[in-house]
Amino acid sequence: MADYLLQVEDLTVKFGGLTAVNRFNIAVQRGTIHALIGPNGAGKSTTFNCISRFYQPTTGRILLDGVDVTNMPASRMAGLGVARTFQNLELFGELTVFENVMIGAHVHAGKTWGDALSACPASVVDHVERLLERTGLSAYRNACARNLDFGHQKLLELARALAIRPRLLLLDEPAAGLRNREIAALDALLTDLCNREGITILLVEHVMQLVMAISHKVTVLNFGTKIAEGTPEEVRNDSSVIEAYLGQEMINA
Amino acid sequence: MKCTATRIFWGAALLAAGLAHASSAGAQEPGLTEKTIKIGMFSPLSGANMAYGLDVVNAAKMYYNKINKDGGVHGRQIELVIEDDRCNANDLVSAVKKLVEQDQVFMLNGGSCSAAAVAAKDYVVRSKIPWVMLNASADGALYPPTDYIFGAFSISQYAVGGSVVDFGKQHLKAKKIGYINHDDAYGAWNLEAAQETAKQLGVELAVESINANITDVTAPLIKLRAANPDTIAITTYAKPAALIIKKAYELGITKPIVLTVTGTANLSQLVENVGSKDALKNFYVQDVLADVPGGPKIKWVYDMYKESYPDLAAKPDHPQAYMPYGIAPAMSVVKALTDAGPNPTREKVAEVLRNQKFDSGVMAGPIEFGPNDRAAQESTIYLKFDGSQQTLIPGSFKSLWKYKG
Amino acid sequence: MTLEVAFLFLQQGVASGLIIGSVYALLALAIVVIFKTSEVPNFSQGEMVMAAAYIALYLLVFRSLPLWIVMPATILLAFAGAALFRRLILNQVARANGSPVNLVIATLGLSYVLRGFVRQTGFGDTPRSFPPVIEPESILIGQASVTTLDLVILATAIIVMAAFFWMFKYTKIGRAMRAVGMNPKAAQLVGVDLTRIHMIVWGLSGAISAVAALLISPKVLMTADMGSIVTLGFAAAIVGGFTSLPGAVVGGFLIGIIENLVGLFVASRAIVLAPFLAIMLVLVIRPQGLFGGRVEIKKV
Amino acid sequence: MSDKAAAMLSRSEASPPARWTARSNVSPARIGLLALTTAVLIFLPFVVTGYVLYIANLLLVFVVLCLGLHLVIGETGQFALAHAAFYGIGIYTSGLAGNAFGWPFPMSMLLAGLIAGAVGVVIGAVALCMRDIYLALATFAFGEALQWVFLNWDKVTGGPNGLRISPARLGTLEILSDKQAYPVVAITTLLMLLLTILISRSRLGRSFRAVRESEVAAMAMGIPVRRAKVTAFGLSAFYAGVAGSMFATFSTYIHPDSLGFQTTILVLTMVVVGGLGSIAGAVGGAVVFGLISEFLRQTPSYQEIIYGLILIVFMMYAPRGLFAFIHDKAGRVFRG
Repeated sequence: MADYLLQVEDLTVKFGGLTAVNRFNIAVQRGTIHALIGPNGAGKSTTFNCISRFYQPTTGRILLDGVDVTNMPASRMAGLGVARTFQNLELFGELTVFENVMIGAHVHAGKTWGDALSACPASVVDHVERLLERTGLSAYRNACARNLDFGHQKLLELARALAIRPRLLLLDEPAAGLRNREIAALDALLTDLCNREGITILLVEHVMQLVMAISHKVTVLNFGTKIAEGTPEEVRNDSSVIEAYLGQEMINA
Repeated sequence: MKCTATRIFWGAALLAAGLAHASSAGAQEPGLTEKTIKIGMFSPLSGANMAYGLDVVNAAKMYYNKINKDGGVHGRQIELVIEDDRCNANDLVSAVKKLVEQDQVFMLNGGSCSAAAVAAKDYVVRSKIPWVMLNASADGALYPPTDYIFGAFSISQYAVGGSVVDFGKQHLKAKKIGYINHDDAYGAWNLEAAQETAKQLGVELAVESINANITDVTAPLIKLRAANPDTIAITTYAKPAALIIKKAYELGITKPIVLTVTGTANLSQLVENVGSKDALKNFYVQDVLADVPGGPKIKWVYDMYKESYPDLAAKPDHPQAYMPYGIAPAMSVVKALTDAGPNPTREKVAEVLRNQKFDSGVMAGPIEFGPNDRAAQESTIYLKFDGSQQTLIPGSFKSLWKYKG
Repeated sequence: MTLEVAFLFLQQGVASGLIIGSVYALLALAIVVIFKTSEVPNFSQGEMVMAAAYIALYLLVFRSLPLWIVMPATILLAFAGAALFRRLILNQVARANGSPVNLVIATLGLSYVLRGFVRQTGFGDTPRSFPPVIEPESILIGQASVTTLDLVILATAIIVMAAFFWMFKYTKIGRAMRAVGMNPKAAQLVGVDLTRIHMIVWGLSGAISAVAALLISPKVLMTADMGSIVTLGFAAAIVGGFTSLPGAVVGGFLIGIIENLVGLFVASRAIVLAPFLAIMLVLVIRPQGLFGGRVEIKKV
Repeated sequence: MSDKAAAMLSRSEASPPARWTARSNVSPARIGLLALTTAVLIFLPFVVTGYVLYIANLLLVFVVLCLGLHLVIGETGQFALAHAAFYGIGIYTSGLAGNAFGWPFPMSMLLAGLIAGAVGVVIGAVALCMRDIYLALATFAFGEALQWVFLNWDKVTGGPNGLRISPARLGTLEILSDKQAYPVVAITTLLMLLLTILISRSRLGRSFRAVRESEVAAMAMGIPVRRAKVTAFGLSAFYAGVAGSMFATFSTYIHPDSLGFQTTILVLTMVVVGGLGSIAGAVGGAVVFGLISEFLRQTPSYQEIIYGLILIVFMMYAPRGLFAFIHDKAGRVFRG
C-alpha cells in the first residue's frame, strides 16, 4: 500500500450558490512532488487554500499523515509541518530578510511564555542563517523585504517556508512571473529538496515546463472536478485534459 | 546616528539644567525683597476655557498695577508671574509648581477652573503657601477647610444651589422645583446644597443632570414637564442654558425659569440665542456682582479695563463676561499683604486671610472668611429679566447648606 | 410612569430623535464622502463646520449682508478652503509616504489651527447664533412638538443624501470618485486625475459642512468648540457602516432617536453615553456597521 | 541548493545599496542611546527643581503610555484608541488600593497593570474581530463609555468631584514630593522600556510584527493571529495601567476630565510624530511633544495654532517620524 502524507477526500467547497470544488479527491505520496494543474478558475487555489486551512470546505475530509485536520485552524498547520507560499507574494514587507525567515522559524522557538520573551535558541538562529546562505540571501540579510527584486522575494518566501522545517511544502504558483533561467533554478531547487531532504511537495502551477520536468504525479482539475491524474506523460496525452486546455485557450484567444 | 543622538541628549540635559536656574538664596521668605513682592497667577489663557480666565487675570492685573502706581504695599511693588493652566489638572499643577519652585513666588493668586484647581490642593497645603483663588468655586479644595486655601470669590457653588431653591420657595412660592444641573463637579456641589436646602424648606426637587456638551435638550425638558414643577431652576453653563430656555418656549412651558449665575455670562447674547423675547416672559436671573454689567456701582472696573487694554477692549466680546470677578481676589491679596504688616511671612498672610472681611464693592456680598469658612462670597441677588430690562428683586435668599466637618 | 406618559415620551423621543438625527446625518455625510474616496477619517470635520458657521456669522451680522448672498458665499468659501487644504497640505502628506494615519494627524492639526484662529478673533467665547434660515414655529405632530426649522433641516439632510447618491451613481465625476475609492491605482491608470478628484471630494465635504453650519448654528449655538458635535456625526457614520451614504443618514436618525429615548426612559445623564453604547452594540453584532459592505475575506 | 542556482534566481547580483539596509537591532548607537538616557535620568534629580521633576515624572508617564500604544499600533498594527481608559483604570485602581487598604505601591502598581491588562484582554477579544477603522472606532467608543463610567460611578471614583489619592507608601516611606516619586517613576519607566525592548526582540515581538505586515502569512507561519492581537492589546492595556499607577505615585488627585479621547489622541500623536513602529520614536515622541506642550504654555493665546501647525508640518515633511527624519538629515550631512 502506498504511503500517503496527504489525503483529501470528497472535498466540496461552495461560495454562496457557486460550487468551486466538487467532490474532489487527491492523495499525495510521501517524498514525492505532486502537481495540481488546471485552467484558470478550475478550483486549484481553492483546494490549495482548504488544505492549508485558509478556507473551510463545505464537506469532505483532509487527512495529514492519517490524522484528520479538517477543522484545524490555519495557524496550527505550521506546527504540524505544513508550510506554504502564496500566489501573490505575502512577505512581511517592512521587516528585514532575516526577520522574515526568523518568523518562519516561529514554531521552533518554544512554546512557553518564557520562550516567548527570551531570545531565540541559538540552534534556531543557526538554522535560519544556513537557510539564508543556501538560498543566497545572506547578502541581503538586513535589507527590507519589500526592497528586494521579484526573484529574490520569491526566493525569500521559499526560505521562510523552509524555516518551518516542513514535511509537506505547499507551493502556490512558485514559477509565476519568473524568467526561464530562474525557472530552471527553481526546478533544481525543488528536486533537491524532495530528493535530499525528503520533503513532500504539492504545487499548484501554470508553467507546464516546470510541472512536467519535476512532478512525480499530476492531478488535473477543471470546473471543480478532477478530470485526470497520472504521471506527467499520461496527463499530457489525456484527451480530456487537452480539451480542457484547448477550451481555455480559445476563450483566452 | 550616534552623533545626533548624543547631541540631542546633551541638548536635553543642558535644557534641563537651564530650566533649573538656581533659586535666589538668602531671603527668608521667597519672593520677597525690600522693594518687591512676587505673586504667582495662573488661569486658562488659551483653549476652550479661556473665557473663564483671560480677562479675569487682566482685571486682577490692572488692579495690581493701580496699587503699584499708588506706591505699592508697604512700599513694595507687586511683581506678577502669570502662567497658563489650560483649565486642565496636569497643566495647572505644573503651573503651580513652576511658580512655587522655580519662580519662587511669595503667594499664589490663581485658578478659574474648579475641578482642575482641586488637583493642586494637597501640594499647596504641604508647601504651606497662601493661595487666593481667582474666580474658581473649587469647593472641593475649600471643604474641608485648610489653613492656606481661599476661594469662591465669585460664588461658592454650595451657595448657588441652595440660594436658588430658597428663591424659588420664597419669591416664586414653588412647592416643586425642576432643577437642571451639570453632571460635573460644579453640578455636584450645587445640587448637594440644593437638596439640603429643599429638604429643610420642604420643597420637592425634580432633578435632571445633563452633560455640558449636550446637543438636544428635549428629553430632560419633556421629563420635567411631565413632573409638573412650579418653577424651573437652571444651573448650567450659558450654552445649554440658552438651548433649554429656547426649547422650553418651543414646548410651551410657561412656568417661571430661574437661571443661576453659571449661565448668565452675556444676557443680550442670550436673548439673541433664544431667538425670542417671548421666551423670557417669566424669567429670572441670579447674579453675584454688586450691579448689572456696566452699572454705576461697577462702572469703574469697565472704565479701568478700557484704559488698561485698549486693544483687547476693541475686540468683539471683550471684556469677557467674567472680567470683573478678577477684582475681588486681587483686593483680597492686597488687603492681606497690607494687614500682615511691613514684614509679611506666608504664615502671617495666611492667618490674616483666615479672618479677613471686607466689602469689595464689586461683588454682591462681602468677602468674608471664618474659622470653618474658606469660601469668600456667598451672597447672590436676583433680577427679573424681560429681554432688555433687569429689575432687582428685593430680599435675601440663602443656601441652608452647612459644612459638616 | 403611566402608559399615557410613556406613549407621549415615545412620540416625542422619535420625533426629536429624527430631527436632531438629521443634524448628525448631515455631518456623517460629510465624513463619509471623504472616507469613501480617500479612507481618511477627517478629524477636522467639526472644525470645518465651525469655521463655516463663523464665516456666515461674520458676513450676516458684522457685514450685514443679506442671506441670499451669505448662503452661497459661505458654501463657496468652505468648498474652496477644504479643497485647498487637500491640495496644498494633504497632497504633500500623502506624497511624503508615511503611514496612513499621518493623514489623520494632519487633519487633527487643522482642527487645532481653525479653533485657535477663531479664538484669536475674539468671537469664540460667548455662545452665539445668527438668524435662522427660516423663522422657527412650533408645530405638533401627534403629541410631539417640532419646529419648522427642524423640518427644513430634516428635508435638507435627505436631499443632500439623495443628491450625493445620485451623483455617485450617475455622473461621470461620481463614478470617478467611486473608482478612486475602490482602487486608486487602477483609477489612475484609466485616466482619472487623482489630485483633482480628491480636491473635489474635499470641497464637497466642505460644502456640506457649510450647509450644515447654516442650518444648525441657530439650533445648537456656536462656540469655537462647537466642532465637538461631530463626534455624534462619527457615531452616526459608524453605525451606518462608514462607507454608505444611506447608512450615514439612517445612522444619524438612529443615534438621534437612541439619545432621546435613553434620555426619556433611562436618565438625562446617560444621553452622552448612548451613542457610544450604540456604536459598540452595532459593531459587536455587525462588525461592518449596518449598511457597510461585507468585510472581504482576503484572497490568498 | 547550489550557489549557482541562487545566483541564477536573483536578477541583480550586486550587493544591495545601503539605503535598503534596515537598521539592525543591536547597534552601538542604540546601546549608546539607551546608556545616555539612563545617565540623564540618574543625573536629573541632582540638578533641577521640583517643578522640572514634576514635568519629568509626567513625561515618563507619557513615555510608558506611548510604549504601550507602540506595542499595539506600532508593532502589531492594530488601531486601538482606548488608551486613556486603561490609563484611567490604572490610576483609579492604584489610587483606591492605596486609599482603602494602604497597599505598598509596588503591589498596587502590579495590580493596576494586571486589572487594566485583564480588561484589555476582554475588550480586545471582542473588538479585534473588527478591522482598521471599525476597530479604531469601536475602541474609541469603549474609551468614551468608560470615561462616562468614571464620571458617574460616584461611590467608587468620586464621580465629578474627582478622587483624592493618598500618598503612595512602602513600609514607613511615604511619597510626598516629586523628588521622592522620581526614582520610582524613573525605575519603572526603565523597566517598562527594557520589557518593550525584550518583547520587540523576542519571538512575541516578531509575531506582532508578522501580524502587522501580513495576517495571512503570519497564519501560515503558525502564528495564531487573533491570540497575538489580543496579547498585544492586553499588553498595551497593561502598560497603560502601570502608567496610571506611576501617575498616582506623584499626584494627589484625579478627575475623569483628563481621561478622555484627548489624552488618547495626544499619546497617538506622540507615537506617530516620534515615528510609528520604533521604540526610540515612541520614547522620543513622548519626550519631545511633552516638552513642546510645556513650552507652549508660555505663548498663551497662539498655542493652539502653533500646535496645529507643528502637527501639519511634521506630517508633511517628517512622515516617518522625528527620529527617521533626524537620521536621514544627519546621514546626509555626514555623507556630505
